Formats: sequence, structure tokens, C-alpha cells
Amino acid sequence: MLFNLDKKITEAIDDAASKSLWLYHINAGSCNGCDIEIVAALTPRYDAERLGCKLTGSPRQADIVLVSGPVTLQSRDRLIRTLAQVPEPYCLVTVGSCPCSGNVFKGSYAICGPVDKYRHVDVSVAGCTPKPEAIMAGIAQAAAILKEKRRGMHE
Amino acid sequence: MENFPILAIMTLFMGAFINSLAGRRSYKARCAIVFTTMAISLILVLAMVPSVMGGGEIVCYWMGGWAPEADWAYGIGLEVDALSLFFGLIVTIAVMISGVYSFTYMKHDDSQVNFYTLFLMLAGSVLGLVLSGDLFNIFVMVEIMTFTAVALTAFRNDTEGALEGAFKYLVVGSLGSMSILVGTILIYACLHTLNLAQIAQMAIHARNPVMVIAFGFLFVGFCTKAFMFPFQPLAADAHAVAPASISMMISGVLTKCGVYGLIRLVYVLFQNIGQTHVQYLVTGMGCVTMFICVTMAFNQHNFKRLLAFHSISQVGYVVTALGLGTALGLSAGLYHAINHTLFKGLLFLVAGAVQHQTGTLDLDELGGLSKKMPRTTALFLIGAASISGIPPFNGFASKWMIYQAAFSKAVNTDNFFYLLVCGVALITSVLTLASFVKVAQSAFFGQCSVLCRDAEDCEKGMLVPMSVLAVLCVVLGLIPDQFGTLFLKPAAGAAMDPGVYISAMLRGADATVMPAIYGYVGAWNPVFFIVLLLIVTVGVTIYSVSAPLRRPEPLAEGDVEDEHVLPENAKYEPFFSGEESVHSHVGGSDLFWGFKENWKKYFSFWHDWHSGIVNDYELYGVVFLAAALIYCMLFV
Amino acid sequence: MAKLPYLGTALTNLFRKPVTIAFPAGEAPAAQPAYRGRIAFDASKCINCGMCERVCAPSCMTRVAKPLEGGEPGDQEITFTFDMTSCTFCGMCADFCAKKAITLTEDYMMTGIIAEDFLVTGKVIKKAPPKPKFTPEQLAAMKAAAEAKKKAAEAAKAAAQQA
Amino acid sequence: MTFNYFVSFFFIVLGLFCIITRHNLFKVVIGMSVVDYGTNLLIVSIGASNKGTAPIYAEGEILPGTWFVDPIPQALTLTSIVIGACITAMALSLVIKIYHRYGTLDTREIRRLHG
Amino acid sequence: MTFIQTILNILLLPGLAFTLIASIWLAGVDRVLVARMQRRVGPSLLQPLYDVLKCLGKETIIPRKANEKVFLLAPVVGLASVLVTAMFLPVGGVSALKVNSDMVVILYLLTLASVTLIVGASASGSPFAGVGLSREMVAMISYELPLVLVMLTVGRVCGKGLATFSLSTVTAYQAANGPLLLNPVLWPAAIAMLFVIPCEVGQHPFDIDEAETEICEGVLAEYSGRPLAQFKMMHNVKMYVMSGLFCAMFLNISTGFILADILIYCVACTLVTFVSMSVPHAVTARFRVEQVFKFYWTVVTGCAALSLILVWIGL
Repeated sequence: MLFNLDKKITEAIDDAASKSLWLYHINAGSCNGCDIEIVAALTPRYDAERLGCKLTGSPRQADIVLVSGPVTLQSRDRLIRTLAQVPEPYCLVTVGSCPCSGNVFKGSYAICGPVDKYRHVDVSVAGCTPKPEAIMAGIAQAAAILKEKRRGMHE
Repeated sequence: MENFPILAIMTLFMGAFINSLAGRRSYKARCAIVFTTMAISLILVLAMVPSVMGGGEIVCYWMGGWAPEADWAYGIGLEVDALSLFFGLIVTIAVMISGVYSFTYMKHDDSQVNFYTLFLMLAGSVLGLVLSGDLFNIFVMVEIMTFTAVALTAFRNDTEGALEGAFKYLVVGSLGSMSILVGTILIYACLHTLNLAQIAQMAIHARNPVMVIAFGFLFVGFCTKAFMFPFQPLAADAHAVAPASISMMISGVLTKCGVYGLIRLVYVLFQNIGQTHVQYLVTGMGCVTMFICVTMAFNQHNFKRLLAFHSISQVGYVVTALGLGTALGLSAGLYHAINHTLFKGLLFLVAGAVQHQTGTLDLDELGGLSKKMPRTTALFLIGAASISGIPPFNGFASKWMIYQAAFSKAVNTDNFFYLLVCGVALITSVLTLASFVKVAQSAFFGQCSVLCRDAEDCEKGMLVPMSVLAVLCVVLGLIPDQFGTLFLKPAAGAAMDPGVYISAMLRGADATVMPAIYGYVGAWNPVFFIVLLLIVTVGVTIYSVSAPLRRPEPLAEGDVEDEHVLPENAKYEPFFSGEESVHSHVGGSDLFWGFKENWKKYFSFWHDWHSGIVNDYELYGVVFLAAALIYCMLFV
Repeated sequence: MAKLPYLGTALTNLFRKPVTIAFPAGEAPAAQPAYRGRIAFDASKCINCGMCERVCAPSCMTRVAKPLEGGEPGDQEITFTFDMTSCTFCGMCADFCAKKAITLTEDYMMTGIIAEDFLVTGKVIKKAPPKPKFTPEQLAAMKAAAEAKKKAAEAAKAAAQQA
Repeated sequence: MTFNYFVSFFFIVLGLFCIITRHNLFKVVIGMSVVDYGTNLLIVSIGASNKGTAPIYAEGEILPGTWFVDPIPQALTLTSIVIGACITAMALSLVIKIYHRYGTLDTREIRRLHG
Repeated sequence: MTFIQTILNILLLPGLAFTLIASIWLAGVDRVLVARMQRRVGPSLLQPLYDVLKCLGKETIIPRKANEKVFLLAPVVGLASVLVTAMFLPVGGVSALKVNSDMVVILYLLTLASVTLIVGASASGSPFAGVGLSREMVAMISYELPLVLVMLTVGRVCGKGLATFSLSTVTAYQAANGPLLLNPVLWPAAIAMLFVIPCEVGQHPFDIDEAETEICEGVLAEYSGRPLAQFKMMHNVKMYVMSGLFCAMFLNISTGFILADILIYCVACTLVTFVSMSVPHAVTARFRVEQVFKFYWTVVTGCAALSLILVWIGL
């Protein structure tokens, strides 16, 4: 288009992909320790909204999917189904040790293994309830990855 | 030019007669006869338009050549001035479209010959009522109209409640006819004439109580025919069970005859629209009907019963606009009358198409028809948008005129009542929009219910008349000024200025109608089109730049749509917060919980008020008749 | 109208400094003093007793022993790997470690993309125990000699008493 | 002449009362026809006067001083009677069909369309 | 000249460009102010722009049960109708489009905007959207009555005899004798209008139609990518339109030259956005559905009716 306006616009869109991060939180059987830490990240003290974060209600509007909790037997199908319904490009961030390895519940009959088995995890934040700052650092890392993914999408 | 009116009426009646003779032979013959009859009457009415509407000439025809002598009219006269021709147009267009529609709609019914005979008699009587210039002739036409409408309502007597609806319509309708007859006779007792023009001439001087009671009786009679407030259960029952083309005729045409009668009564015969009390009576009736019918329609389950209540509430709009008494109010009312026939006809035909394909009209069972019947859904959206007054369509233009008329009337007469009228009118339009959102969600969009899985779009024979109506809806919405000057001003002028009507009828003089003077403003001018064009370009630029579209791939082999879909390929299934997506259609009566919750008592009162028992409806009618008579005695 | 309890505080907040920490901009604020964060493993102190492995609930530790190539036979090089993603930071290993080789630092910023970001490893060189100076046979011989000497001394003492 | 008016209005009111109170379909139809009779009587008595004779005369012998009853209401009554008959016929046929379908004549049971 | 002038008006000043910039600005200010009221830093001012651009960048998934044409068309028509409404607002006395009684046209175009949201939701075929659209309709019923009463009051006051629905006469009247906000009779109407704005826009305390926590983004449950961007943009432009409408009705200060007027207009819009949308967002929790309806039809309509009666008595 005229003086490569469309390049400028797609450049702006790629840049915006890392500035407006809509979080969608899936609780795959967590003890709610990580859940309250995620929400704590949005409180005035840590204020994830500075990064452009906002909790959304539906996976169709998710950019970063936060998974917490060891993927229990019951939540396995629901996790896979919800992850399938999120539009590309999106990042999967695991919060806490449970989703990465099942933590103390490792090897139990009710656990369906780490989230890695179902989809490649972009960023994982370790800590048995990681501090909100750690979660925000993880989200910042995910934002960078998201920008690459968005750029990769239209190459 | 002289005998066009009588020819138009007689072709319809002759058509009915010929059809019952020659129509039995074959379907093709029957359709040919009916189509030619309707076409001839339409052409005759259209032929009169340029001279009557344009030139302002009034066509008078005396039956049997009994012209008035020594200016006393003793013969039966047909008089066609701009007002009656305007309604004649509405009638013939609606008849034509519903006739063509019923060719395919009624194809699988038995005894179609009787159907078309009754249909043509109904059309003839309605056209006769609108064009006639004699009060008793109006009564006879009203009788034939009611008679045939009752017969046609009960035509499919196997549907649930058809006979019951027809019977109630007949019983309470006869109350209305009785009051018209008594009113006519009382006028005859005082003035010893039945000719409209003559009555109009002499009624001003004869201000005795008998005339006042006659006015009361006639007012109640025409309110019954227009299904105003206490009589609206009749229309609701009749429409819900009648075939779709007949519902269109009843709501589009019969109610208009009641409105025509009211206009003649109040503007021409007694010319007492000037009195504030008469305005209160007519506008009050309109407002009460408007509001109660829209709230009644709000939680109906049957699609056609919902449409019936809406059609009465729109007639309430028309009557409110008439009752204002100003030129702008009357032309707004007339404009809304023709718009109402168009979009209400369209909606009824859509309802017929839905019933034809899925066999049911219950909003709780329907769902997701838009995938199976795309064209019918598009037509439904046009009809729903125009009835709820969405800008580009005709409902918006006429409702807007009504608000202008009501508000300027409120300000000129500095009277708070018309402000309430304006407020009620706006609230009713929002509630109309609400119930059509409900119909759209429960019947057309949302998830496909088990009943609509095998429905496919209806044949061309039904789609063509519906699309003609849709095109008219859109066109009338875009050209309100030109339509106003061409049709509304002469019609309103004819009603506002009865002097010309009288002189033309009695002395046969050729009088020109003085067009009604009112400041009217265009709703739509070309600049809007440029703006819309610009907006579309903005939209297109957004399209070209953004990410691709993902259309749903077909289901993998192991998956069944609503029963079991593998979690991996659930990308295009609706989001059920992680659960497997089962069939769950939100529609019908579980919408608008917030609103219904607050008005529980109001809704349950009116639910019980429509008890369905003949005696109750008759009681309401008689109480209304008594109240109207007392009101007239005291104030008019 | 319902009273609005927070209206006053909300409006005054407008003019007060926000309490948000500047984290993504500045460096991460320090955790509380005794925060149990990432594990620090001091390989030199560890004596490979295995107490931590037995006590760790999520068994996030693995020990791999291989003979030290440079040293004498019997030397072992044991690599400890603590997987932070499966550790619950309960601190049991630190408490039970006799040698206090494991300490939980206050570093909580444990985010990473690949698994290696979360592994804390340490190589413990376990010298083979020093060879006893005498082989068991020599020990037996020395013991026999000591007995014999003791017997001879008692015999001489007995002879002297008799004399 | 006023007596006729009282009787006709009495008939109309009686008919309406019958339609309102009776719960049997036939009685409702009878009420409707009573209302019709009332209106017909009213129409006829409008044009009548005591000293008038039947409005029939041979050609050319209108004597001054003869007083005719007004013929127009009588014509209207004819149509009104015809219409009343048709309405009653239609109503009765509907009642028969309703009886076949609903099995009862009581209006309180025939209320499928309500609310 | 006038044709080009109107085109310029439409394209630049009170038209398209100004509307888009103003709506991004207002939405950004709103989010920052809400954050500041909760003593947190809050996003950057351009956050709404980033949100919209990001949504453009994401792929658009069409659900299997959705009716594709209506699903994609509804947002475009919604955005178009809201932008056309913005054309009627007099920015510093100059409005891009002038029709005799354009308050009614504004009322109906705003209704059209909400209708497209509803039709879009019902076309997406998800049960959450079904519940969402029924709530949106209840919200529409509840705020329509007070909005109408306020328009009638303003029309009556500015009409001097022949009542008017047109904003140009309202602006002329306020140019003559000061903004309407000054005369105390109209204060209840102003309060009623301030309450109507958040519900019309769908701002936090009254966003019962897309309540994330209750019905998973209700109306927009199935929207992603480009249509979602258009709906979000529509939300922002509606914010500008409603505050612009309030300024046009009540705060229409016109000094000598155009630039000062425009500046005052922007400041006034920001102030109105703060008072009517940011403060309730920061202070109250979300209303329940029937609470919204009861609240609007008793309290807000009471205010509007009170000032209407006062005006009608001729104060």
C-alpha cells in the first residue's frame, strides 16, 4: 500500500501483541495457593495491569493461559479442550511446581502428569506458590515469546 | 373513471363466485382465477391514484344511478377521496401479496376452493368498506368481513384451539357489529339519512344527546373491529390459529378498517376531533392498548400469538397518532398504518414459513433456524428491524414522525398528558425490540433444536411475496419525504377538510383538496450514504491488515456433534467452560429474567385477565361499551 | 441510595502516590528474611549421607555416582541435581542435613523456559576412605604379637613374685 | 313509540346479560340472537309512526294527506335479519364442531387459548 | 465549498479521525484513573489502542454452531452505527451531520449499536451469549426511559415554545444563556444522565451483559480476533459518544473562537467520563440484573421525571 503503510500497521500489531496481555487462568486441580498469588499480581502492590494484563472470562479472548495445579484425572480433558479453544498466537505459562512436575503428588494414580505432555509449555514459574513478582517476571518473558510467535504467524 | 370503485369491489365478489364454480377443476385454474381477480382490482385502485391523490379529485359513484335530488342523497353512494383511496391501496396490496403467498402455503390443505371463495369475499368486503360512502353499507361490509374472517380463522379446524378462537371472535365481534348497527340507526333516527357526506353536513348542527350516544356506539364498534384494548384477546386467539396468510389479512387489513372507521367517525362525520375530550379518549385508548399489548406479548410462547399482540400494539400507535388531531399527527398515523401492514404482513408470512417447515410455532421448541433457512431469517431480520424502529427501515421513519407529532402537540397545548403519550410510545418501542430479540434468539439463532434439524428453506412461491414486502419496507424507510408529499399529505388533507368531501358528494362539484400544511423534515439525506461508504472503507482496511479467519473444519470421524467430541479437536465447539458441549439452547421463556422478576405481579394479573372464557371477554366488551357511553355523555 | 463506603478513600487516593513497587522496571525487591527460596548446595560440605533424599517428599533430588577418573580407585564423583520445579521448598532437606550443606536462599525469581533453568546441581567428590595402614592379616599378626608379649610379661611378673 | 325503544334496549341488555352469565355455548348463541332481535326491533320502530300506513302505493294515486311509514328502516331491518340468521347459523356450526373436538359445551372448559 | 467542507468535517474534525482519537484517549484516561483510585500505577494511556491492535493480530475462530454471515457482519454494523452517531455531536459548535431532530436519531442509532451486539451474540450460538444478550436487553429497557425523559426535558427547555429535538438549537440556546448545567432546575436531569451513561456504554458497575466472572464474557463469549477488536472499538467510541452527548446537552460552553471551544469540549468530556464512568467503576461492585432494572426505573427515572415536571410547570 502507499509508502508501506501496511508494513507499519502489521509492525504495530506485532508490537501490540506484547503490550496487551489478556490472562486466562485454568485451575487444573490446584490447592488454590497459586491461584490467589496470580490474583495478587493484579492487586495495587504488584499491579500486573502495567504490563497490560487483564483477567478475561473466556479462552477465546486469551493471550496468556496460566495453568496452576497438577493436571488431575478429572481436569485433564477439560484442560485439553480449553487449550484447543484458544486462538493462536498464545503462550502457555505454568504457575507453581505442580503443573511442571506434579510436586508432592508425583506418581499418584490421580495425576495425569505434567502439562508438558499435552502442549509445549512456553514459560514455567517455579516455586510452591511463586511470589507475585516471579509470576510477573514469567508473564513478561511470555510477552516477548508472544511477539515472536505473532511475527512468525504472518511470515 | 367514475365506475372504477364499484368495478374494483365487484370483481372481487364476482371472482369469489366464479372461483366456487370453476375453481374446483384444478389447482392451476383456481390460482389463475384468484390471481386475475386480485390483479384487476389492484390495477383499478392504482388507476385511481394519479387523479385522486395527485389531482385531488374525488370520485363519486351512485348505485343504480340514484343521484341526489334537491341535494338530498337517498341512494347508496361510493365516494373515493384521498383518505379512502390510501386505505384502498393498503387493502389491495395486502390482499395481492397474501393471495399469492397462500397459493403455495395452502397447497396441501383440503377444500381449497372454499378457502379462496372466502378469501376473495373477505377482500371484496374490506375494499367495499373502505370505498363506500354510505354508513349502512359500511355496516354490511363490516358484517361480511367479520363473517368471512371467522370462517377463515377456523379453516384449519384440526389445529389446537382453532374453533375456540373463531367462536370467541364471532361472539365478541357480534357485540361490535351490534354497536355499529345501533349507532347507525340512532344517526338515521336524528338525521334521516345514511349518506356520510350528508351526515357530516348536518351533524354539526344536530348536537342532541341521541347523536352523542350514536357517537359512543360507533366509537366502540370500530374499536372492536380494530381490536383495541378490551378486545385484544380476540385478535390474539384468532391470529394464533389462523393460517398465516389469513393472519396477515386480519392484522394488516381488518385492523386498518377499524382505524379507517375511527378516522371517518372522528374527522369527517362528527368532526369533533377538535374537542380535547375526544382527543383524550382516542389517544388514551391508543396508549393503553399500546402498552398492555406489548407487555402481554413479552412472555408469549407461541410465535404467532406474540405477533398478534404486537400488531395490536402497533395499531395502538396508529390510533394514538390519530387522536392528536394535528395534521402531522394524522399523517404520522397513516404512514404508520401502511408501514404496519407491510412489516407485520412480512412477519406473519415468516411465521407461516416457519410453521410450514418445522410444523410448530412454540418458541421453546424452535432454535437455530438461521442455518437451515437463511433467506427466511434475513427476511425476518428486516421485518423485526422495521417493527422495532431501527433507523434505515420504515418503522423508524413513521415512529419518528409520531414522536415529533406527540411532542410538538404536548408543547403547543402545554399539556402534560401528551408528554406521557410520548414517553409511553418510546417505552413500547423498546419493549417491542425486546420481544423481537427474544424471537430472534429463540427461533432463528442459537443452537439448532431437534425439530429444526431437517427444515430447509421454503419454496419460491412463499419467498417471492415475502421479499416484495421486505423491499417495500426498506424503500418506504428511505423515502419518507417523497412518500409524505405524494400520499400522506393528500390523505391527511382529505380527512382534515370534510367540506370538500361533502360538496363533492352532494353537488357532484369537482373540488380540489387543500393539502394539509405541516412542517415535515427529511429523515434521510444523501450525506448519510457518503458517511456509510466511508465507514465501510474503514472496515475493509481493517480486514485486509488483520489475522486470517478460521472456518470450522468438518468433524473428525470419531466425533458426533453434540454427544462426544474429542478434547483435542474441540477448537470450533462452543465454549462450555471446559465441559463437553451439549445441546443447550438459551431461548423462549428463560430470557429477560431481570425485567420479568420485577414486574411479576403485573404479568400474572394480565395473564389471568386473558382467561380464555367467552363470557369474560364479552363482559370486558360490555363494560367498555358502558364506560365509553358514559364518557361520551359526560364530555363529548 | 446505598451509601458508598469507599468514595472518600478513592478520591483521596487520586492524589496519593501509588503503592506499586517498581519491579519490572527496577530489580526485584528482596524477599522476607527467612524466605525459603532456591536451594543452594554446598558440595564441599556434603558427605553424601543421603538423608536429604530420604526426607524429600516430592523426591526432587537425584544422586548420580560415578568413579572419579583422576583419583585413586574407589573415589566417587556424585552429582546432586535438585529440580526446582518439583520442589515444595519445605526446607526439610536443609534441616536434616547434618553438615548444613543445603541452604534455602532468598532468591525467588525462578522462571525459565527450558528445564535446565530449574536444576541446581553440585558435584560432591567423595574420597575413598583412607586405606587402613595394615591389612587385616597384618592386624591379626600384630594382635597375636601383642597377646604374646602380654603373656610373656605376666609370666615374668609371676616368676618375680615367686622369687 | 317510546315503549318500543324501552323494549328493544331491554332485549339488547337481556341478550348481553345472557351471553355474559350463561356458561353453555348454546345459551351464548341464543343470547346473541336475542341481541339481534333487540336491534331489529329498534330499527323498525325508528321508522314507524302510529298513523302511518304501509309504504305501498299504486301508480299515480298519492293522495295528499296520506301518511306513509318510512320504508328505509324496514329495508335495513331485512338485511339485519338476514345477517343475524347467518351469524347464528355460523355460530351453531362452530358449536357443533367444538362439541366434537372438546367433548363439552361448558365455556369454562373451552379455554385452551389463554394467557 | 460546503460539500468539501462537509467531507472534511466528516473525515477530520468532528468526524472520524477526531472520534477515534478521542475515544482511545477517553478509554485510556478512564483505565488509568480507575487504577489511580485504587492506588496502583495502571496501564499506559494507549492501552485501549494496544488491546484493539492485539485483537486484530489474533486469528478469528468461527464457532461451528455460529451463523457465519451475521456473526461477522454484526460488529461492522455496530461500529459503523456508533461512528455515525459520533458525527451528530457538535464539537465546539460544529457537528459533521445536521438533521432537524437529531436527538431522536442519536437515540435510535445507539439502540442499533446495542441491537448489533445482541444479534452478534445470538448468532454465535453459545449459551453464555444467550444469557448475556437477555441481560443486555434488560439493561437497554432500563436505561431507555430515563434517557428519553432527559431528552424531553432538554428539548423543552431549549425549545422556547416550539420544543426541539435538534442539538443545533440546544447549542444555540446554551450559547445564548450559558450551559444548562448552571440552572438548578436541570440538576436532577444531569444526575439522571450521568447515571445513564455507564449503563449505556456497559461500564463496570452495569456491565451485566459481558460480566467476566458470572457468564464468561457473556455477549462476547465466542468472539476472538477481528470481530472482537471491532466490538472493543465500538465500546470505546460509545464511551466518547455518551460523554460527548452529555457535554452537548449540558456543558456546551462556546467562547469566541473554535480552538478554545474544542479544548473545553475535550476537557469537559474527560471530566464527564471521570465522574460518570471511572468513579462508579472504582467504588461499587457489579449490580445484579434485576437490581439494575429496579435502580434505573425508580431512582434514575425519578430524577429525570422530577426535572421534567419542574420544567413543565414553567420554572
